[in-house]
Amino acid sequence: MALTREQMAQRVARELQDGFYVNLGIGIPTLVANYIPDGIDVMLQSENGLLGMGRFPTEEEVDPDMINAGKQTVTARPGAAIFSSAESFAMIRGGHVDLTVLGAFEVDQEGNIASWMVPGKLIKGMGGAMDLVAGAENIICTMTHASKHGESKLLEKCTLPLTGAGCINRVLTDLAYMEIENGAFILKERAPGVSVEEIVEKTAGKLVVPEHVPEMTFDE
Amino acid sequence: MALTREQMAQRVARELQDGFYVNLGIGIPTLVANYIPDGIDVMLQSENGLLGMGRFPTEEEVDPDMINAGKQTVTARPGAAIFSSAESFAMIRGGHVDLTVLGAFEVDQEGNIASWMVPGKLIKGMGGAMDLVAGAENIICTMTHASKHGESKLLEKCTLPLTGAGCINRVLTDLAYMEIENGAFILKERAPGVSVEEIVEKTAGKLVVPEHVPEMTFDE
Amino acid sequence: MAGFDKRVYSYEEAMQGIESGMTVLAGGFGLCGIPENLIAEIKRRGVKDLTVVSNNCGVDGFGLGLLLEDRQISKIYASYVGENALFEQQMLNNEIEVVLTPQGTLAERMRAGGAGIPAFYTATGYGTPIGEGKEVREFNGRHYILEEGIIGDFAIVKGWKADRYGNVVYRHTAQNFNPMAATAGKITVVEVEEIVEPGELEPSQIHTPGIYVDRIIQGSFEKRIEKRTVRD
Amino acid sequence: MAGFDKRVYSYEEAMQGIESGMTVLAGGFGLCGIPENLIAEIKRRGVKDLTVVSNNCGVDGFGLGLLLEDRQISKIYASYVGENALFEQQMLNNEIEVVLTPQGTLAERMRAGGAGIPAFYTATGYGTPIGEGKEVREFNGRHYILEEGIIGDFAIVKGWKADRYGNVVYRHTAQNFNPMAATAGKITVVEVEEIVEPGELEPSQIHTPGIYVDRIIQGSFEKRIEKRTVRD
Repeated sequence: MALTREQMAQRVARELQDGFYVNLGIGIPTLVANYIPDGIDVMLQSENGLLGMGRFPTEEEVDPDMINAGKQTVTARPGAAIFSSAESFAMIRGGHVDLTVLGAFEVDQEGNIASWMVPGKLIKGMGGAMDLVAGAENIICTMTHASKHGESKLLEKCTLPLTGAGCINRVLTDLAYMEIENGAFILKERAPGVSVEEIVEKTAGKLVVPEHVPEMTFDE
Repeated sequence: MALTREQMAQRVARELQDGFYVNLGIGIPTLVANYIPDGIDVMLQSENGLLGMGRFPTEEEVDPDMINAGKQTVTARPGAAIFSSAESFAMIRGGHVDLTVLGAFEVDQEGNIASWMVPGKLIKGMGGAMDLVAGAENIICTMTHASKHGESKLLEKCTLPLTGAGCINRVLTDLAYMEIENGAFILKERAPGVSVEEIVEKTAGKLVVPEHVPEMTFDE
Repeated sequence: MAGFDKRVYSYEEAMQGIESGMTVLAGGFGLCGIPENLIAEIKRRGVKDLTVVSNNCGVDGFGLGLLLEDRQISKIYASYVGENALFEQQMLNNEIEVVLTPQGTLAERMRAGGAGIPAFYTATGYGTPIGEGKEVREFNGRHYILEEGIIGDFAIVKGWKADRYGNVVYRHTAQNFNPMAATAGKITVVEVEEIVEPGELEPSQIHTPGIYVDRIIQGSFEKRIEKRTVRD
Repeated sequence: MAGFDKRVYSYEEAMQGIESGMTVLAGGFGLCGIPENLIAEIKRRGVKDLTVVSNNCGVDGFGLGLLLEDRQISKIYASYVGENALFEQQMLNNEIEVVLTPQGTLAERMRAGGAGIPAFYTATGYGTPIGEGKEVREFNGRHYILEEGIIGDFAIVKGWKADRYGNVVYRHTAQNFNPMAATAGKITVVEVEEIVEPGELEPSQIHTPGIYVDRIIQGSFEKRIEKRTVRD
């Protein structure tokens, strides 16, 4: 069965390492914060200028001057740092963030990502996504494997305008966890009960299937 | 008679305006701080990262963490700001300093300045001088009109390696106050008792002499 | 105005000199840390054909959204817009020109403008529509595009505390784009919640040194919250 | 090292991994705010052929001057050098290569290196020997030269207070080049006067966020004064 959003977040969370500075995009990436493994401490970077994002505030703690990049009210954990947008993107652009997790419309076998613009639809902007994909060496893309109409989002070549070129090396979909290497998706894990055949069928780009593709396991 | 160093500082100080942010170089420029006219407040910028340099400290106030760009111990006046070298030169390069006063070996009629390097002599470096002359729109150069050997320092073309190109528009020497315009020095004032003839003789670059060249006056 | 006393006592005085056709840099991220009263004053003045540089464009009826009501903005540089219906409508009607700029590039372009850096290279946007028409250059085997510094005729900034010299500190994440905007205005106007005496702000803790600031005004602020999110 | 605890407890551990031939960025202006114990540890280790990036090169027997005694520095990027006899002698003998760099350009090159900006344009040095061989470009009728970002294998930094996460604040003008150096080291080591608990430093008042810092060590400092100047 395809992974739920929560399971996707859980799977991504396994990529976290103790001491990682992490930027989580909006949507499924945000949920990753709920599944940080025990014994591991990560520091969340919010690109509006907060390193060490804490929990959502209580009603009493709500402060309009304390928000995250999703414009939600948040808190800062002890030991947080707050700074300007220029400093925030100096961190991001300079490659100081250890892991970035963000959603996408399409990813292709060259590591290109399209996530911000669908021609003909209203374009609202890329926010910090282009900076994030250009700055991080370590990015995980999360998305459904195929569109509602069954069209693959893992392509030979992105059809939508790019967010970044050649910058993605890991993709987690609701069906599979893949790495991108030498112009191909390498199938690393499959969702519980999802067959390799289904993944092959729903992957339009070049997919390398190793002999053994382990099934992901989830506690709950 | 040629101006003393103190008189030169006094004359430069008359160019100060209330509310000016000013960077004073080492030597005669430093002395300008002693002659700030009554009723005028200026804020001194020191390029190591201090805006609002105060007086020298008392013995008790001396603090190794509080120095100026000349590496002297100083104090900060109330309302001072302290920042990094990058921020300091952002101010300077960005043209936010109202007036820069600095010394020079040579200035020429095109506004070029040479102040940091004499080939064959030991070269210690330009420090912040190149940034200062490139950043300020308003620079006063102070120096003696001629060398000890009587060679003019106001030239048609600088002979020494430049600190900045086409950036000087005002020069105060021990003999005269001049502006640089359209490829010539314009003689604006002469030191008390110094003849126009002497200035003409000691100026190698093109010098425009107006009909009337007022003599500077000093109280003391 | 004597010496370094940059206080003004009315918003009219604060925005004196703003004219139609000018470029205005605005601090703020979403509705957080926006110079809300300075924006309202621009609306009151009715100046038109403004170019605005701001990460976002407010919401219907608040923040920069106010300036849409009378079509005062003809062009905007922003990273994310369209949180309000009026904006979308004007964008679809080509009544407003939108120059989408990646958030980090926007911040750095303002910083560069203020710091006398006319242009810099960044990997952000290379290979995307944002890079089209821009110079591409390789450094150490990686591709970068050239982006230029931005300065504005006015910068409008929201601070927390300031002294009369214009030294400013920001509160929490209301800092965001404000410090960069402050450096890059030919005239920089900062509205704050409190004006303190010179010396009350620790010199090494000042976010925006007074040299960048032309006018300071104390105001009161609605501080609208865009997405109030609380935990159980 | 668990989580974000970046404390180390010996200078040997602090400079672990430094090798001959590496590039070291150092904070400090003159003798103010220099990482004096980290420099002493580099001397103790005897690594050679270092490229050093620092505004100055210390004095005889103190600061980076220590590294001259055993000829550990083969190249230095600085804006002003030669405050010590040994340096002059090595410079005249061509035992040390000096790349003189305008002070503001040096600061900005480190900031750019840390911020992922490979190069930027500046008017500083145009038309001078510093501009020779560098690309010249005109923006709005003015000439600028291209300067590249700098990064180092190590950055050695002197802070005032830090928490164990590596958030650092600097004291007075001992800030100078330290924050930029901190951003631009592949390994950034900060020595401070005091380590405080996370949360004791006000988040919006931190000069160097911990993300840039790999190791923190608490030390004691001589803080030599170069030009003690007092008023009567």
